[in-house]
Amino acid sequence: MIDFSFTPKTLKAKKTAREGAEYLKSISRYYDDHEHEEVKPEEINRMKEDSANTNKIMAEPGPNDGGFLTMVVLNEEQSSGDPMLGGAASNMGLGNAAIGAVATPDQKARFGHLYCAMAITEPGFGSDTAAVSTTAKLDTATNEWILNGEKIFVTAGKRCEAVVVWATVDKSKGRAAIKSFVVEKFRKGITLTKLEHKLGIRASDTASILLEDCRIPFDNILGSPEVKAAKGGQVGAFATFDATRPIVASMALGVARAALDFTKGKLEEAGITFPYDRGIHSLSAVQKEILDMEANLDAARLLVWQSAAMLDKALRNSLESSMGKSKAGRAATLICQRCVALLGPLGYSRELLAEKWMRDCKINDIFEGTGQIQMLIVCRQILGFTRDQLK
Amino acid sequence: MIDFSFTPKTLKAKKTAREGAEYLKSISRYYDDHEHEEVKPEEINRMKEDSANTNKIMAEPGPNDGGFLTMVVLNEEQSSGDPMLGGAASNMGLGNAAIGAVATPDQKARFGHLYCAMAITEPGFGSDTAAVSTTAKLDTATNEWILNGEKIFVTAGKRCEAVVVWATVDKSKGRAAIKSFVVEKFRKGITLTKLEHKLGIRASDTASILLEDCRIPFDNILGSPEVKAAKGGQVGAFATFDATRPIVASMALGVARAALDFTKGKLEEAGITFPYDRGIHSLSAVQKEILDMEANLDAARLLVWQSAAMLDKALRNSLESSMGKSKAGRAATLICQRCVALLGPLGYSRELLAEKWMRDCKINDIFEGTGQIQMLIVCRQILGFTRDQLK
Amino acid sequence: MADFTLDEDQKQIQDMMRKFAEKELRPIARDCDEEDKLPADLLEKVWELGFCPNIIPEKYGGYDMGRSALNAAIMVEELAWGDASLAIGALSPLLMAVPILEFGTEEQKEEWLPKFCGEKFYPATAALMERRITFEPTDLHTTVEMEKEVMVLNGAKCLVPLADQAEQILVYAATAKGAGAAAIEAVIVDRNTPGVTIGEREKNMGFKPLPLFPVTFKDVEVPMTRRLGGNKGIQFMRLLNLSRANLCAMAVGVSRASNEYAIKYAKERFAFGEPIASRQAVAWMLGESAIEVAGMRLMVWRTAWRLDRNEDATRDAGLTKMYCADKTMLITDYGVQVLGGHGYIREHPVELWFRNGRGFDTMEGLAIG
Amino acid sequence: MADFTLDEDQKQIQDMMRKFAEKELRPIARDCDEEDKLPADLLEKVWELGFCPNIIPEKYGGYDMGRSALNAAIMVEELAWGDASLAIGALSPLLMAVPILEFGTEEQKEEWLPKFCGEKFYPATAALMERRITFEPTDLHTTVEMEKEVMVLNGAKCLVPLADQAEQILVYAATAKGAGAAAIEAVIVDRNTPGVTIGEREKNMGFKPLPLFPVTFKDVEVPMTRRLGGNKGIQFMRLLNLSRANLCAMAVGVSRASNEYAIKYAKERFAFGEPIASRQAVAWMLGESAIEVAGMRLMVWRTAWRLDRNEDATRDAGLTKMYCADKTMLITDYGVQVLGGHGYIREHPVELWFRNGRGFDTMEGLAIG
Repeated sequence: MIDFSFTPKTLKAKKTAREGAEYLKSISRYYDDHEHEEVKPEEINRMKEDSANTNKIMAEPGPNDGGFLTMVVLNEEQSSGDPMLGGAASNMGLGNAAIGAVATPDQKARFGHLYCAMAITEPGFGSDTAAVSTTAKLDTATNEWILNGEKIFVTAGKRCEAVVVWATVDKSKGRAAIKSFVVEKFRKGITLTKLEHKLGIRASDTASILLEDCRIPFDNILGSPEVKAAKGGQVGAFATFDATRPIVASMALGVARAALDFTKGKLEEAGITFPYDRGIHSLSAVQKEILDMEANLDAARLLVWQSAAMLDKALRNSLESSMGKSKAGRAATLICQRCVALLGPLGYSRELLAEKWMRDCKINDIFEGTGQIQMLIVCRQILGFTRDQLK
Repeated sequence: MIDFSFTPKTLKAKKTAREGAEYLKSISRYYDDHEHEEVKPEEINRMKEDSANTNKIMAEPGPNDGGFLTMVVLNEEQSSGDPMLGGAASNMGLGNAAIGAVATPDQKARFGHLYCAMAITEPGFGSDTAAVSTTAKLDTATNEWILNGEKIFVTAGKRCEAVVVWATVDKSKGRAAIKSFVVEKFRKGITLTKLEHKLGIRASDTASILLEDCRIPFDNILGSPEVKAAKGGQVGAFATFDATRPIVASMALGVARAALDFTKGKLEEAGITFPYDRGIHSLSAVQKEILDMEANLDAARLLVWQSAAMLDKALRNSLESSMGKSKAGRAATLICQRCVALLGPLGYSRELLAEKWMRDCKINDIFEGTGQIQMLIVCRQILGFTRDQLK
Repeated sequence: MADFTLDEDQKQIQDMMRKFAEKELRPIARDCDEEDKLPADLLEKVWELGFCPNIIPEKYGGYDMGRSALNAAIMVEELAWGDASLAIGALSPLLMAVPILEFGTEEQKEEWLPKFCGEKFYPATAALMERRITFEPTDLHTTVEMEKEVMVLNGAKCLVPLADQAEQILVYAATAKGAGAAAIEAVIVDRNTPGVTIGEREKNMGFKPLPLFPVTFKDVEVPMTRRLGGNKGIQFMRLLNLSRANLCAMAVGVSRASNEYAIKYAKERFAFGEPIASRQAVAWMLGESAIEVAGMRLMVWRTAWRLDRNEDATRDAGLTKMYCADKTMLITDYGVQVLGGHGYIREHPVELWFRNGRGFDTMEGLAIG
Repeated sequence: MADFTLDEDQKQIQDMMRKFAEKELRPIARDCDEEDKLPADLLEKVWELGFCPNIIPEKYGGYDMGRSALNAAIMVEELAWGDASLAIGALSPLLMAVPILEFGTEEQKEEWLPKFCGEKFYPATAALMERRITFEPTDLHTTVEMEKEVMVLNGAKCLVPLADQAEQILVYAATAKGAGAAAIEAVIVDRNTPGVTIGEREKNMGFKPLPLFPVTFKDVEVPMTRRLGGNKGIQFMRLLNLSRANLCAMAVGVSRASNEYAIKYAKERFAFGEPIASRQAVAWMLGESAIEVAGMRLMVWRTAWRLDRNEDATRDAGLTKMYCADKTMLITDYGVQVLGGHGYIREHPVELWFRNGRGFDTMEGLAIG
């Protein structure tokens, strides 16, 4: 039954997360200015506390709203403080979302406490995720996988404790042979080779990782090692996208909301109000723009929530998660850009956070599948087209 | 040398054309309500007079701004009255622009006084103009072309005196074999088979035409009968697009300007002004929208003018004419839609013309190459890509 | 607990309305548009679906099946998918019935509600819109004086559905100009009251089958008993929000109709040796439209859900209205664009949805549920 | 007679500036951005191009080669294509020289113009912007009192280029708040005048190499001889329009840089077995950008052309400013988007143009020509 209200527990956790976000906000400029600097231990501790408080609330008795939906709601709050800093403390990387979606109970127990990054992209490809050339070979003698290859753009690749690596077990078999493997950082043969200097999200490192005869136990593969042909749903590692996309989309929502709220606040200081009962002929240009942005963000948020709620109900959400990611990524990007413009000199200044949110937010149009890739997925599904029919 | 001013003659003709446009405006509602009705002879006469006056001005001694540019400027004026009615009187259809661009002096003398329509599309294709299946066979015995095929969406196909028909002289040779032929309406074998009921531009008929063993003299072919491989420029009949696109783009400009001016006028009656020295924080939502639309229309107009001026200098303008058509078609479409919205009940009412302009204007996004086809042409050229590299 | 899925009852009414729209509305939509007609037998067919009696309590002669803005939104999306003009026309009695259910005094309910429970279509309507460029529903120029023993109405309304045949018109008027929503009253006016003039049927770009009329009020005297809500009056914003939710649901229906049709066409139409949908530029228009239809629907549902909980829905309704108006224009424009030249001719329905689509920005108060 | 082509002279200066930008600006742009530095030797190199003396009459020591807003626009598009921050910094002396040429009294011209004709970079600047969200160039809060024998300046400016080293700052101030452009004066202020405080260098998202400072004025007394234009004062709108044309030309340069780079990248980068430019969704971003660059340029040229004819260019300049600000953001956003993840890292210049691109909406009065 249609219900847009959250359980008291979620609302309480959300409030706590929002308070924690204010703390993140207070330190987020520093780590933007100091790219690649380790977060100070006392700050990590404070964040871990906030995170633990939220978890405690969610563990209280009473009904829940579903794990993925809750994660999405809380991640938006956290991201409104800083889209990246929180992850360092909550030990939640994109790899964790993938593990949450497809790992066995045993694997969840082994890896759930690790901060897991996600390694997909390689120097030779970006959006064409089927072009993975990193290999995973099974050494039947030791029952270990041997990984070889190079990964780039690994978000939190330095800070994480393990990396979920996409590799092919059989290059001749295409997408179905691409599997994801949990590679703990202590394994031999995994090396950090480069840290990127980025436009934004500087509080998080973006690393290149080299895998040279890196051996991991057989059980570190996520999902089945079998190479099956696709029938309908996502195959192999690709299924994890359905779980990670709502998460990254919620990051977009959080950053855009921060920018929009900040802009509204500054405008309110200048005496401007935002009436919801008026039409275009009674609004100033700035009022109209703010309301348009609010509506756009609402539409995006509802789509993202829906896609996460479907995951909780174990409904196939490939269409909806791409719709949400595509809409949220673009809407958030544009909202942050407009907020900087509306704020004038205050928007452009590095003394405030609006310009940082604009830089940070742009990543949402790009990573975990660009807006274009999301649209491709949406279009194929509404058309019932194969990859060959719509390239 | 960069100069945005027009010669006194052009300005005088423009003023005359604008006055004529007011007359067109006064009768344009009637022919929207009475689709397929013949324009009354006295109205035709009045329009012909206006047209003659403009021509008289242009024939006066003194410098000119170039034939195509002038045509574009005057067509915008005329279209601001009605995008289609004027053509009936001025005897200027798209076929005339094609003739103007590629015909021999002899052909110009023979066909220049005829009101010429353009017949490209067939039931089997729309944008894929290379798929022309109408054939032209040379009967060497009589030195006549024999045309066979069916054409649809022929603007003014009923009202015109001749049709410029695209046909292939050799299906196996692709685009280079597609030629255009002037088929006068008195020829045997050309039949009007259908008149379309349309969303807008109802003052003009849109006809289907059947060609059954229709014989025309050899000299009715425009351009060379030779089938040459492409080298750089447009081949065969396609070259005429470079001339027709600025013309249809100027129609878009005229309709959008009419809608914008009308909307501004109504807003001014309500006490609203349009200051050009203000930023977003000092403007109302409606003011800002109007100024944005004005800027957008200006950008489009300048692109269209540039593409026409290049034709006059015999510079290759395929890129610029598609840029102008694409930009003007879309900008005009959106402007008319927004004007209807801003006008509220006045915009939606069939007692005024704003809603008609919105319906009329939509054709500019579609005919003579949709916005998508224009963008394809633009992209291929800026990328230096062939048809195969960017489909 | 958050949930974005319909329950079984909702799926059933959705399905029922979809079938009705497919069978009764779609087949006649084009002819009705060309001929500006709203067939009388269609009014009766929709009447038989029981929109009015279903939401009216038994004591007034209804079936008392509960009233829900959300369910109404689900239903009218389907009907508008069939044809928005026909839907608005056939549902116009709700324009009076719903406000009475919301705010009527017991006496008013007893007097009026049984009329909406009969076997035949009961013609009633409401008048909100006024013909000026800067019109705002919260700033009405039609006034009602209430100082005397009778109320006196003055002003001019436009876009009043079925005003020619309505027994009563629920007229929205302000006790003071410029005093906003709080000063707006709703007055039940018999069509034949002296001073009420129904003008000539309006002609509009879209919603052509829908008979819309200008109505003027010159010193129209109405007994105080016709003030909706008695001394308490109404909460105008709630009625406006209910109307916005309902009209936006129709906008979703129109948008979805256009998007579905364009998807089908783009798969079947070939150019350059492939379906045109195989080109990203075409596919993108379809994809963007599909995303927006989904987003609009969730916004409408949330607004309606909030109204059903009796929460203040002004923010949701206001944003949803703005958003749906814009996106509906975009989506129906894309519908025409995907069909190209074929979209421009009146053999395909996309141009009809394009014309109707633009109306949602302008028209307020023409539907409620 | 209408003509949209450059003449030979214009082609030559365009070519010269393009080469200069390619050789002197592009190679150092990234380092200067990372390190927030405007190299002193670059200031001298640009100085040697003679921007100042070329436009100054011989009697004040210049080469008297004529002054043209259009030619300036053609040149700064190229320089900004190289790097906008470096261009703005190096051209900052024009911020004082041009207004003096436009409105200075004979005495003022004699006093100041020779300084701009020396062999070494003469540091001078202007102060227009003020740090508030609702800032409008025609509504300044910095005031100048002119009732006494000296002028008294009060207020706070921001985003003043090279204020730390400028000998003089041309300060724009209003004789009365809220009185619009007509009440705006330009006052030549020595940097070291008591009451003038240069704050700490500002940090901004973009234009990082450009040293920008807040400057406050507290009861700053300036002799009446420093009132630009003497008793006649200035026509502020003309100076603002000249500035808008010049800055928008730079916006065109930045947009073109990003578009060119993205086109090249998209042809070379392969995905799914083809260059990514072979996908319509990617190609469309490039095509739309190319169209807008061409449109923006024509708008800038027309504004500058009108200014050169001494016509009122407020409409053209205002529309061009709004349009270029929006489109520059869009185009530089597309530049990053086309490169995807690679666009997001600071090895490619598109992210730099993206950051600079957003600045054109905010910054007014930072360049003139």
